[in-house]
Amino acid sequence: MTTLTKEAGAPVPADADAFLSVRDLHVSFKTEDGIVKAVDGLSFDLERGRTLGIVGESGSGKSVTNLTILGLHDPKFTTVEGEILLDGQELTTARESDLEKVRGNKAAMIFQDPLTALSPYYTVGRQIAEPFMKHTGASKRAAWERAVEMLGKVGIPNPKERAKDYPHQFSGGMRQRAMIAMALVCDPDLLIADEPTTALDVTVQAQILDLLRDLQQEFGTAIVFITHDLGVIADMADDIMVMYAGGAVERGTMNEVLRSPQHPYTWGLLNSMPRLDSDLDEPLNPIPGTPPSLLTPPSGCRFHPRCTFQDRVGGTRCVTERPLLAPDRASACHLTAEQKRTIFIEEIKPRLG
Amino acid sequence: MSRGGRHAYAALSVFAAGALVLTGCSKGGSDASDNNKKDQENAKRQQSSIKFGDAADSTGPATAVAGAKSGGTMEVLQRDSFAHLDPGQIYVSDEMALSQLIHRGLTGYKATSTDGKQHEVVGDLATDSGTTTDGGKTWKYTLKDGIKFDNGTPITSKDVRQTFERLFAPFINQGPTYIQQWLADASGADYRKLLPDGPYKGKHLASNVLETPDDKTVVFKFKSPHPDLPYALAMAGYSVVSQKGDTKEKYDKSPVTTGPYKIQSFKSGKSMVLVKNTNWDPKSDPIRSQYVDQWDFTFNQQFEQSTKALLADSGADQTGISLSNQVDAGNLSNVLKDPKMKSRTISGYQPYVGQMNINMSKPELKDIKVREAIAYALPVTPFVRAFGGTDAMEVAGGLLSPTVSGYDPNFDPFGKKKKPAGDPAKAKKLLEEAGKLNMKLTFGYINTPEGQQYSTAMAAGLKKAGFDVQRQEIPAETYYDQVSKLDNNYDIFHTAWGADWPSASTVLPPLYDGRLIADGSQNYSQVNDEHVNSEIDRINKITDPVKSAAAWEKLDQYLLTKVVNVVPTAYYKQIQIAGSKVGGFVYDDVIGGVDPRRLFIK
Amino acid sequence: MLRFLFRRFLGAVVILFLLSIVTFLLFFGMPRDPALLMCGKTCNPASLANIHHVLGLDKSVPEQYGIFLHNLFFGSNQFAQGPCPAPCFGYSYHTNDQVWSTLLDRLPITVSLTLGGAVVFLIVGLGTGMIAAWKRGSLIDKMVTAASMVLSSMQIYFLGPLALAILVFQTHLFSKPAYTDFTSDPVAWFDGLLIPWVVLSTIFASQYTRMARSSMIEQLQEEHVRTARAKGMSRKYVFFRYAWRGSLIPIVTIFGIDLGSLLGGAIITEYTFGLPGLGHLAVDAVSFSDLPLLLGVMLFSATMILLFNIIVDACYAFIDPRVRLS
Amino acid sequence: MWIRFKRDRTGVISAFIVLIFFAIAAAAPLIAKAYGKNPYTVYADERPELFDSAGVPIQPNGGISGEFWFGLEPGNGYDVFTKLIYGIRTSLMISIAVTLAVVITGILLGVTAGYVGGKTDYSIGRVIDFLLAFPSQLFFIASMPVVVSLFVSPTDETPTYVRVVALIVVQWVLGWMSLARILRGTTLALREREFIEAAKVSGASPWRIIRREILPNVVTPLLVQSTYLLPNFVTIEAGLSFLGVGIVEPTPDWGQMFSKASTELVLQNDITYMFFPGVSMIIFVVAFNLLGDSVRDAFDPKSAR
Repeated sequence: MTTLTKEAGAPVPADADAFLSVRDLHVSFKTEDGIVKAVDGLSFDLERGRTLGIVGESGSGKSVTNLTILGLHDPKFTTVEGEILLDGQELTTARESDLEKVRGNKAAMIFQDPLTALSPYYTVGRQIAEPFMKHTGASKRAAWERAVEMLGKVGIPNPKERAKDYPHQFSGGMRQRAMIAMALVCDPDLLIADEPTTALDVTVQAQILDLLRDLQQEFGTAIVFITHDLGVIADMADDIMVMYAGGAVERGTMNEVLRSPQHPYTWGLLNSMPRLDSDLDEPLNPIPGTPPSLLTPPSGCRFHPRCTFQDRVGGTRCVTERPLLAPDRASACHLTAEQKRTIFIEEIKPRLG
Repeated sequence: MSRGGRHAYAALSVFAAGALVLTGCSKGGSDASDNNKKDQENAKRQQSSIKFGDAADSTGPATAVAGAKSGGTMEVLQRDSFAHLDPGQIYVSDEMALSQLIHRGLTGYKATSTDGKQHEVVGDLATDSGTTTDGGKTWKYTLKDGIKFDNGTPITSKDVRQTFERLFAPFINQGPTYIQQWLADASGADYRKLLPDGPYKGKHLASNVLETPDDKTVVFKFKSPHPDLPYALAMAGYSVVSQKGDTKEKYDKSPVTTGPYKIQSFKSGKSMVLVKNTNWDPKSDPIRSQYVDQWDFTFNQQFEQSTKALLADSGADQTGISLSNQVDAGNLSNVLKDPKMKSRTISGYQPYVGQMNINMSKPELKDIKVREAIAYALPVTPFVRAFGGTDAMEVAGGLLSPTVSGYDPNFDPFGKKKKPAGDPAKAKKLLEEAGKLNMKLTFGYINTPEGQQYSTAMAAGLKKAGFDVQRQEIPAETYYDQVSKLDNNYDIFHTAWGADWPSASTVLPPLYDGRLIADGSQNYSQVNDEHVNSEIDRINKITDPVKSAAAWEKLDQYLLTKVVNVVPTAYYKQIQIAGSKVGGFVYDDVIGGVDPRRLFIK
Repeated sequence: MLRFLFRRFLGAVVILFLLSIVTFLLFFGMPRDPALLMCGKTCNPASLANIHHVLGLDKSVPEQYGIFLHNLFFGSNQFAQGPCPAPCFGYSYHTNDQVWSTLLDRLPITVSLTLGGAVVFLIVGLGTGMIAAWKRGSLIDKMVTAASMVLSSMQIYFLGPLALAILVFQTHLFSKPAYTDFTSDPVAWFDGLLIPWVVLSTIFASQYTRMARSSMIEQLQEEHVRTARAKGMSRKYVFFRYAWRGSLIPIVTIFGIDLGSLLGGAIITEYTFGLPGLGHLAVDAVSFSDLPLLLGVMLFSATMILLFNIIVDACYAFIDPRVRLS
Repeated sequence: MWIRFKRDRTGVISAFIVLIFFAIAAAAPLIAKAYGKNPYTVYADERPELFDSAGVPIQPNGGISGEFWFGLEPGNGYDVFTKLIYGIRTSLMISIAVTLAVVITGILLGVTAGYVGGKTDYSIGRVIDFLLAFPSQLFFIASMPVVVSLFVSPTDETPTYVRVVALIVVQWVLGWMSLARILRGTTLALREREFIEAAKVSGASPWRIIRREILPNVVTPLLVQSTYLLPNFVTIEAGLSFLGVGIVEPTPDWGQMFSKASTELVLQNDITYMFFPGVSMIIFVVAFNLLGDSVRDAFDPKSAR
């Protein structure tokens, strides 16, 4: 049991075992149109060597959360409240220079599109060597050798030569491997992978996932794996957190969440996934409506405008009262545990086939 | 000389010059009018008294300038680079001023007073100002001994022959044409037929036109009397050219010189250095001195720039002058107010008179009432304003400039001195009498900023008198070509003319002799009045300069009261300044600016 | 890459060729006869015809153009004014100087003006732009942004005369602009060009400030810049290595265009300050209908523009390996 | 879009200022009438007591008084206030005409090149390359007299409208390329989009596709570019008049006022004069550029500010 959270809005002391611990995180952006509450009261924990999968639509706050962990948000326009503890170090209030020591060293990040995420102006080797030099104080030559070594580790053939290449000379999969090499060059304890496979072919995707798993075993890294692809997450994650409109709506181990999901939104996600074994003429069931505007989030349960089970709760609770997410295996919904189970088994599961 | 000649460069520089002759504020006014009176008096004093000097007058060296010392380098700040150095091409005032230092002709003007007001024409390379036995038809000149070009070759009659014969070659097209016309006895450009290729294809002027019996003697033979030849020969355009060194077109960039200085280097548009010509013998030259060791010319110095540099009077500028730049408008009042500064200035008239021509070939302008209406209505203030106010332009009465013999300061036929902005009421009445109210009047103007400025204001003034004025722009560089076409479209247009020598004989005949009317002639108004024509012939024969001056002035008055073919607008003036270590700084009325021949460094 | 540059070079030659034809034709559309200018005081139809002949204006336009091209590449001894070695643009109708040497003669003025100005406006413009981007949202940024907005809206024909009036005529703090050869008097050279530099730089610098700021801000939002930060590289390092490198491309592009067109004659600046550079020469050439000079300046200017286009392309390759290696 | 624009205070104020300029330009004759003067009266001859002999107003600050609000022009003494508003009128009329011509040409050539592609695209592209290599300012001055001469014989008076037309033509010929390039790019991108494909498949004629599908989609870049183009043309026009090849005296014109302001007469005696055309033009250009930024942001809120 690794994920452990009480209710939103009521922080609990950080789990002593957790390597990463996020407590009641609020992130909001100032924009021309108003204040966007991108993350609104999020808490979770992660232990060394485990993988947390974060699932959600775009705009649900999953990427923002992870950028905030490394302090990569734009401080001019962003307000961050709550606390983020990495190996006991508080990050939200940390100085920029301290954060710099964390980034790429203790915690590294892999981005979605390796083409845009790698600088076109410098060789792959240099980009990998840079953080190593910075964090370990290694010489240029040592860093370069380390970069070549890392490239070899992530499965780039002829790494000595390829290190001198520029990113645009790499194929998509190789770029992502280089990206991973770059992230792992300082043996980080935490790796945040933000949709690392979305931009890749399916075959390449599988290779990259394999690579990540192998590397995790080798280095014992904790991974936060962000995706909107439930298939990928089933492959990778130990635990899953489902996010909607800036907050977590359900969490549990991978099996718990995928086998017996409790939240109407999770049901919708599972429902909207095409399955290889389903009939061709069976329609997909997308979640009705559109993701809410974070400028003016819906009152009560954020999901209520799109929720088809509102009437089962009865009254106006869904509209007026925000459901809380209990610690451990939990979901933030006003439906009773019984309702959740029966609805899933009777109404949702059959459709999932 | 025509104001700036009829060619584009000069025309442009004149008007560009005007652009920079902008006067200061009105406070300078009283000072300026005092100056006016003095300038007029001075000019008056020297008129009609230029005599032709004899051999004694023509013997060098020149009278020493009081207090003069030898040595030093003179800085010369010029706005425009010299476009021509070939004497045959020189007809613009800057180049004429320069040629005083480097070129010599058969005759020249010798200053007989130290204030630059009195002159006589003497022999320069010739032993005297010329001798004639038949009232001006045959003129004989003898060259002095020991005269040499800067390369050491002696100057002989062959060079003089070359000088005149090459003026007929097609490439010589900028200089004066008096003597060519006299030799060919032709008007306009017809003189070229006498020797179409110049001396370059083996043909020469026949001995009944130009005779050089020996190395020292030159005889001009004209069909009709030309008593003005000594004046004409003194023009820079008739300075002597070396026969051996004649490189035709290329001569214009590097001529062989005869004056006290020779050209060490000339970078067109940038700089020029003159150094002493060691082959110049002071004993042969009654006109020039050679005090300064070296002249450093810098071009592209705007009026404001040169004035400021010379006012600041530091370093090399202490020995600085400008041959052509005037004191600029912005500094003018300051300069005139400060006695210390003012002592470093010289002022005087330029030989030019501006006039609005009324095109006599237009049928609707045949009515003298209409022409009078134009004359009364025309405001001259716009013209004065456009060129910088009363310090640069003086409202004109008659057609003769204060520097020309016969000038009458009280002559003011159209009341311009009292009502410079015109008299629209009187004009309107005249126009009504003529029954031509709202008649169309096409006004051709030169397309320069000044031209645009004064023409619009003049048009506004004429409109008030009841004319329907149509302004038509004429490109500046071909302005004089356009307005001197016989079939031009313009009813009125402005031109300026300056005497080539201080006699009205270089003003009234070329401008108003009806028999000269032709494409490209300077009778811009195309006036052909029998009385005027006959008077011109009569006065031209008068040998007594005082009598002829009076007669010219009468003709001036006749033209403006009985013919009314032009309306005089303004007399051109200027003020120049020098560094504090410049000595011999004198305004020369004949040169129309500083006299470079007597300058020295204190 | 070399092949690419070579192709660009060929393209430039073609454009220059076309441009010379257009200018040639343009000139024959001019409402004035250049022969009138040379004809001088004693012009008659015969001498005019003679001048037409001497200038070759009596030949057909294509023929004249052919002669022009021939002279340009092989020089000519046909000119009355003297021999004219290649590249021969002929002799000016107006001053009778060799056009090519006139161009070379005026070039230092334009080069001094342009390069001096460029050094100032590049340093000042990029400097302030980067400071503003670095301190984005701060008071300094807002002040820089506002000031550069206003200054970049100024025109040389306003700011120039204003600077002259205030700094030169009213307060006499500076000398009136004038050109002195650097080699003959460096101090006077500097002194005479100071005001033009300041004015030119004020306007251009503010444009570069705006450009540098916005392109830096844009680059800072690039993903690869974020990656670099995620690696733990310091803000300064990311700013000057990653973002800066990317924002160089638009800056170099505009700088190439600006430098090319300024070196081809900073017309309004030279005109405002009365500096006799190429731009001034061009205005003169037009007003005197001086075809050889006009053609010379036009082709020279266009060559500068095209040359700098190619240089910009070469710079891209230098800055961006994607261009270099494709 | 509109709502976002309205919320942008800078944008609204800028738009307001720009509108005022247009209103002044449109109503110049009315304003002048109410003010009781016109820009053609030569006050230096009408009221010589106000000037010295060079035409510089005697009173300080360029002769500003209750009668002459903005003073009098040194030289012929025109009334600066009426001259300025008429000058703005002339300049804006010319610039608007150029902008319209450029927009139309840009749409025609840019959209054609982008949509038709192939040889058409290539040749239009080469023409654009060629024209962009032109030393444009030099070309402006060199061609102005030529264009003027196309309309009138050299001996007839050049009516003001001919100069105006010439100015428009000259700026138009060398002004359309950047817009055409942008529109070509936009069209090229649109061409590949599904709804165009769909329209093609459904058998719509190219003209219909361009009219119904492409044009509405290029409105955004068009509007944004136009708001940048117009002030640019205003300054180019003023520059030409400044160099003396544009509008000349006595027709009032913004640029021609600068030309006057840069004479030594004004520089040395009356710098007040140059502030009126100068400051008004800066206000105009700044307001227009800010408006352009706001329009761009309103269409495309992502762009960095």
